[in-house]
Amino acid sequence: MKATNRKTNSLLHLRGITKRFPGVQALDGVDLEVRSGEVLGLVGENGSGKSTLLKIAAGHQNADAGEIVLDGRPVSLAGPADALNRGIALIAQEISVQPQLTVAENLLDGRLPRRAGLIDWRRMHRQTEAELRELDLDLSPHTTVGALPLHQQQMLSIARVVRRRPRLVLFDEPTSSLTADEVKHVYAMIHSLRAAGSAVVYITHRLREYFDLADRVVVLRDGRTVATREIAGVDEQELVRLMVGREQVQIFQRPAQKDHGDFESAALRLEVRGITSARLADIDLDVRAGEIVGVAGQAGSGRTSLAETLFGRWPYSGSVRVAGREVRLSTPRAAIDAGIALVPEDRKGAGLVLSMSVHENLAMASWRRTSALGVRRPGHERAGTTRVVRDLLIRTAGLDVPAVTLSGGNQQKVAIGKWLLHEPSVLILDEPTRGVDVGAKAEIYALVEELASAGLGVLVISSELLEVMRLAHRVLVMSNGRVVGEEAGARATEESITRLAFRAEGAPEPGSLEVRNT
Amino acid sequence: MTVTPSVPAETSGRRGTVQRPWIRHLTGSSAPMFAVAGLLLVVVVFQLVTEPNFGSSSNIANLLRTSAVPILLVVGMTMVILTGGIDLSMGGILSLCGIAYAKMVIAGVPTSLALVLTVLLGAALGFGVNGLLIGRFGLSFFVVTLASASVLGGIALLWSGNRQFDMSGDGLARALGNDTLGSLLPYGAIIAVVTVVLAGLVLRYTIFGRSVYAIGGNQEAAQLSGVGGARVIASVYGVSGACAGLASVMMIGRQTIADPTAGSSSIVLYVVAATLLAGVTITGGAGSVYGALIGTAFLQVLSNALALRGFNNSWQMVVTGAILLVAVYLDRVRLRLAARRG
Amino acid sequence: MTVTPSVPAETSGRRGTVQRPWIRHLTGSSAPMFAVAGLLLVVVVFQLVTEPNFGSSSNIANLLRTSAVPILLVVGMTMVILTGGIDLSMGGILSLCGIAYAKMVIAGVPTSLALVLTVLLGAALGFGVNGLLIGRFGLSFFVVTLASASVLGGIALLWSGNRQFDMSGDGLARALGNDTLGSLLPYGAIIAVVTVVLAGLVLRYTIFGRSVYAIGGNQEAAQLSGVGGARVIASVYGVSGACAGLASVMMIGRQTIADPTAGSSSIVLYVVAATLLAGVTITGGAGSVYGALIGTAFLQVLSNALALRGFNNSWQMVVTGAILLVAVYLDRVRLRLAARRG
Amino acid sequence: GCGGTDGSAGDAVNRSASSSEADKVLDGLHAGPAKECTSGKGLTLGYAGVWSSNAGGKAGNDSFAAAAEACEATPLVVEAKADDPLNTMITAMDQIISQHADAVAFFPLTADVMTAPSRRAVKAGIPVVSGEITNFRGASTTFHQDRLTAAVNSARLFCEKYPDGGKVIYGAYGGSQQDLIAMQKRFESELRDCSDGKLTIAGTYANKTDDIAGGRGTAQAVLQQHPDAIGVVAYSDTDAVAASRAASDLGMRGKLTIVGYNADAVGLAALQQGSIDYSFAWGIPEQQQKMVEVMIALAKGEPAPRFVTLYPRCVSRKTVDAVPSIAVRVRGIADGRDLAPTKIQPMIESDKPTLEASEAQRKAVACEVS
Ligand SMILES: Nc1ncnc2c1ncn2[C@@H]1O[C@H](COP(=O)(O)OP(=O)(O)OP(=O)(O)O)[C@@H](O)[C@H]1O
Ligand SMILES: Nc1ncnc2c1ncn2[C@@H]1O[C@H](COP(=O)(O)OP(=O)(O)OP(=O)(O)O)[C@@H](O)[C@H]1O
Ligand SMILES: [Mg+2]
Ligand SMILES: [Mg+2]
Repeated sequence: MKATNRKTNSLLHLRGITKRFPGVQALDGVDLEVRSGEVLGLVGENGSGKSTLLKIAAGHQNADAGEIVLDGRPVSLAGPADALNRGIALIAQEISVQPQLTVAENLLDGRLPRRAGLIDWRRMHRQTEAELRELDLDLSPHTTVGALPLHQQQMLSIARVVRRRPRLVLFDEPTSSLTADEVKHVYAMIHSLRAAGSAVVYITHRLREYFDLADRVVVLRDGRTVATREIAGVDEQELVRLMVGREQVQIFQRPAQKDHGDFESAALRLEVRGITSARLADIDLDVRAGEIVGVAGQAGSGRTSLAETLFGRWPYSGSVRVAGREVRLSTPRAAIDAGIALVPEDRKGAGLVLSMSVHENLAMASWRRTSALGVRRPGHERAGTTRVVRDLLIRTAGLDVPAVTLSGGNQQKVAIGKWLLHEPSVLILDEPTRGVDVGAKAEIYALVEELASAGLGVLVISSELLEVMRLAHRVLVMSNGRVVGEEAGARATEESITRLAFRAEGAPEPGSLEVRNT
Repeated sequence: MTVTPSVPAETSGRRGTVQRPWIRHLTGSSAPMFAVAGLLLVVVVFQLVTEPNFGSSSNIANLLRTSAVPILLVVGMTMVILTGGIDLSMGGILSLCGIAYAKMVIAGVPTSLALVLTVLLGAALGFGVNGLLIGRFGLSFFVVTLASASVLGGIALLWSGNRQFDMSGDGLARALGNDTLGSLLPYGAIIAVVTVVLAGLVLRYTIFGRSVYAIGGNQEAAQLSGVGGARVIASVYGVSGACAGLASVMMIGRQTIADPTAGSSSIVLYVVAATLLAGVTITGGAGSVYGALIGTAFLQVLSNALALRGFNNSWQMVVTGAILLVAVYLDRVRLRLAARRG
Repeated sequence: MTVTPSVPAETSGRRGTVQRPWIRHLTGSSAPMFAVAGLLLVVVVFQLVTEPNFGSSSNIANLLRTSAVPILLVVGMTMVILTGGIDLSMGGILSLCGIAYAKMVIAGVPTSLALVLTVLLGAALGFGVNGLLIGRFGLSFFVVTLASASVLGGIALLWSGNRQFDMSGDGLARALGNDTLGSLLPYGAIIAVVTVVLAGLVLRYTIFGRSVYAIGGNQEAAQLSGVGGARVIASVYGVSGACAGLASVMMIGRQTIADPTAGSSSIVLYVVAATLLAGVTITGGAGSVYGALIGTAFLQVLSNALALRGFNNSWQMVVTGAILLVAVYLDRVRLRLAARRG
Repeated sequence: GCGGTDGSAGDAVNRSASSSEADKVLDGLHAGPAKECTSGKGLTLGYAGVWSSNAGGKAGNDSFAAAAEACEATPLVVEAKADDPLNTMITAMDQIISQHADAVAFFPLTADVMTAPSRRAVKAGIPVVSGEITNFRGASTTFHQDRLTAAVNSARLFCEKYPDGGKVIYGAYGGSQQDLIAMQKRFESELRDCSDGKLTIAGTYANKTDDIAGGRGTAQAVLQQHPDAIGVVAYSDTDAVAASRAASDLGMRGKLTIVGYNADAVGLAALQQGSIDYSFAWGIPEQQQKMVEVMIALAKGEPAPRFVTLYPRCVSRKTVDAVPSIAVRVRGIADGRDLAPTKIQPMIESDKPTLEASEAQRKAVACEVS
């Protein structure tokens, strides 16, 4: 494979790139060649090392080992600025804009037109206006970027890289927070880049986009290159097979399990009726004892908002019953008291107090239960947290080391484990395995299933369709703050879910609402 | 909301080397406290050797009597700073509470009742004004306490009619602020130290106390665990108000007058510096009230020593500021090293 | 780098409704500035109608003369707060610079050269001490400037030998701090306003100025995109030091003496309050130096009005604090509403 | 010939004077000759003083140390802090006690506050010299500054100068010091009495920070309201200078008689430059010299007066040249010269508190009205 195009027009060649993070081998001798004028799809599961690879290519991170060859000459990149000077630009997975500055300043990114040393706002606005028109972006140059909705910020952070016409643009999930229209927009930008002779590397979790855009795909798995294919030579199923690999199919294999129908007689743990808020519209939802309900949808579809609203973080109208009791979820504490538990998607930011010990983090949520008159009972607490550490196989140097010292998967187990002592009736997991390695993933799946079979109602939100399908007895699909479809877990396929989610994008079809009235 | 700990917090190492507890203490988050404690010891020993009167019972009583009010204030400030806030209004509350106490006593309220009511007033001001606005409405602690300091200090002046009140006849206040048990132990210092110990116990053994640390460590995570609500934040300002209330009566006893300007902004900044000196970090979540006690003791012993050696206030300003700078700088170096090792 | 505004920032709505610019101004982040400007207008009109002396040239000259030093300090403080910091050391720098200026003039340095050197000294102290420790070593701005305030104030006292210097013979300082152009316009006020305008231009028309906003909005993102975080942060403290340096000479001219305690902590807190009153947010990134000017003008007119009506300082403390509280509260409500609409 | 009066920038307050410079001035005023004094040998004299960054505080601390050292005693001066004056004044006193000084004195910031530490000193066997009359009765000697006499003299000054009456502005400290409040009240009643109500206090301004910048704004506000005022009486020279600056800005200076208090370095310079018209000389160096003398006597168990009352002499623009600078007087004290004969600061020694000087004594220090 690599021999064939060596002489033609290899723009960038990454050779034997290796990168290790504490506890994770992110990249393990990856090879990647990008040719001028092509769109190369980089395919891989969560955590397979895609972003890390691009960050190394763009000088944001250094590889532990390996070689970067640009135009046939090995280079070492001093940093993002150096890479940019050499024509390599990265559009990162996370939005990176300066919220207090205007659209124009963000677009021009520090290269502001000046007159007599001073910024020439008039010229800048005129120039920006023209460029925005050219990029077909409906934004005012004067607007403060922080005031824009996230998807427009994302468009802007793409545009400000693309406008410089770099020779190589590395896109890391550019479309995850965009609407269908805007996705088309990004397509157009990529087409024009390619037409101008630039090369593109593209990452997405919407496999269809590879078929829309890419000339070739490279598949990463566990930090290794496992395949390189012309796009014409693969289909979606093949791609998934390559991504997942045999051994990993195992963990996504649904155990022979009860299906949706089996829960109809089980007690209702959670009944949500007509919940509406700033980001949610008229949500109905039931979760029964022992049932795992998955929630799928595009980024920005309102899944996290649903979880947070059910956990008392946002004002809402509508009614919620937990274990048959009508409850008002005005604060997280009220939600906890009502029997709802949330493992938030942002583990470091919201799931754990990293500076506090494993013990404290595990005990925190049940302090009010285990204490007497506000005074803690250390013996009682420790018995509980010791049990959780043992049961969940949390690997830690001790109960009293700070949570920051644990690996991601073990931190996540702590974030889940703290609710076990509290004994809730409903457990909501938002992206429970984000950034968690394969082994820990399997353990977490097992844990979730065990909790469900012990009688909890479980709501699992995940961007990883395989994960939803693996766990859920029933899958709800959200879009634009609504539940737009439902599938029985056994019947759900990646395709059927994606179809539901996409159909609701753009012009909502009336039919999409019928789907869930099963 | 993404909270990226600005300081790469101490990690005990990838290889999971288990350190002995006492080593962990010395290199861990208590390191600043032990460092300042060591420095304190050095100064005390030096003074004892070179200054025969330093260890005299009257000097010790003097030191303790002078330290009582700052220590009380430091306890409240520590609680607030542990949640990641600052209470700039302690001075205003102190002034207002002092006038309230004097007015009550002059109006014939029994002093012990007046004392209780004054502490409650302090708590209510802290909880109801600062606490509500910061905890419930989410306003910036800095702006809120800056503003309430001004309002409360102004009210104290207006209510007093810009006058000091002679309180020399008030035995309770005098006992708290002036008298000693035996020849050595001022009651005020006993109360201050008891308050420190109480606060230490509360911080360690109660839900409230642990919530304070949790909020300082990561407010969002604490909230999502049901322990970091508005009430805890408000309560912390309530505690600091109560400390200021109690301190106001001590101050009256010490000065034998009630002075509407008793709590100045510079006292408050002194208290902040004392709190931060020995390991209570300004971002919250780390440090202990014992560290704060040691920091205050150090500053007090230092100014006692400098004054007796004829170094005037200016020298004390320079030395205090320099030590604070060195302390935070060294702490940063320690955290860097810890992060590198990890 | 995830950019998530910690306060649900005002979103113009997913549907991207485009508002007219002037409506955006009134409901957007400049709203507090316009609100305070409106209030200022109301007070001024009310005073003009009810108080014949208010509009007299002498009162206006008095108002302007009194405002010059605070406005200068507010310019520096605004720059610092825009990056998300606070400079508590402005008072210390002011005191030290004043003594330096007096020493130079007494030693025979020509006053204009001494003035330049004094401003440079202020800039160097701000940049080299605060700026370095905060920008480069990443120490907490609060702790660093609290400590350096103490050190620099102490050095000012020591260097002066605890003495005030008679500077009544210094024509340059008198011109800056006291004299008027015609009967109305004190030179100091002219300089202060020119400084505001200059700062406004720098903030709007230079890369440095835009970086100040970028850092306040998101320090990490700003650093990534090569804005040069450490240097910008250090420079901002340099600017605030320079402002304090210039203010020190004005203060000398106004008082006709150089006083080593000229910059007290209460001046600094006043300056912080004035800066925050009209839309400069304490978390940085939002607000303008014009807003800060309006906030200061409002506080100055308010105390002038209260003084003319015989309300004493205590009333001014209460009113100032209360207005600050109301201002931040309303701003929070505005942001909430904006978020809900979005 | 004293510092800061030559019009150029210079040291306003206590520029140290040389012995020859001082001798020239003090000889003219009949100060006692430089004398060997060993009466304080082996004694430690404590003084809890005001922070040195305050001009008066520095004058007090410097002259106390000079007087003690002139008689071979060891001065132990501990300063309070401007930030937190009352607490730190107590601490300063306690520190002196713990050093087993042979006698201790303090500056009367708020005299009552010093009761408790004074008791502790007495209990430790250390004689106390109290700074103010309102303080505790156990003091061996009490120094008292008779501000009432000044209040009466300044009221009389206005009655004499303005027989047709008029409006006077009063510059108050605005704080709660009892002696300052009493002084203001006494001025008010005397003004009413000696003018048959024709002279009134039309307005007051306050200046708690006791700096020029602080007083200037408030003085201007009140002067504007009373453009017809004929005079300003202020509790301190600084405050009077502030009013003078404000009046100049308003173009009113020429119409006003401005009276300060203290005749400290700021006041003397202001009198010389004509920015104020009168002040009342509080002889801090003279008081400290007397205080040291009394403390040495007390420490040795020798007889000492129970009360020493200082009543201030009125100084006008005309007579100001006769008042030597503080620096000169401190130098004289250090050289062992007795300042009492200069009559800069007349004193009354008595067994009972003297709240106010006698009529005759008052007249002897009254203002010369031109
Ligand atoms: N800064 C870091 N510190 C520690 N571990 C990291 C860091 N960055 C990435 N990792 C780990 O390296 C592995 C590869 O991460 P990477 O972000 O490259 O995956 P990815 O393929 O982009 O996944 P996704 O599809 O979820 O974006 C993951 O296990 C991740 O947890
Ligand atoms: N009722 C509400 N009012 C204001 N803000 C809300 C509300 N509900 C949610 N949010 C905010 O919106 C954020 C979620 O928005 P975002 O578009 O990123 O994700 P989502 O659509 O809810 O979830 P996901 O991407 O997981 O489907 C929440 O984290 C919260 O900050
Ligand atoms: Mg990625
Ligand atoms: Mg989400």
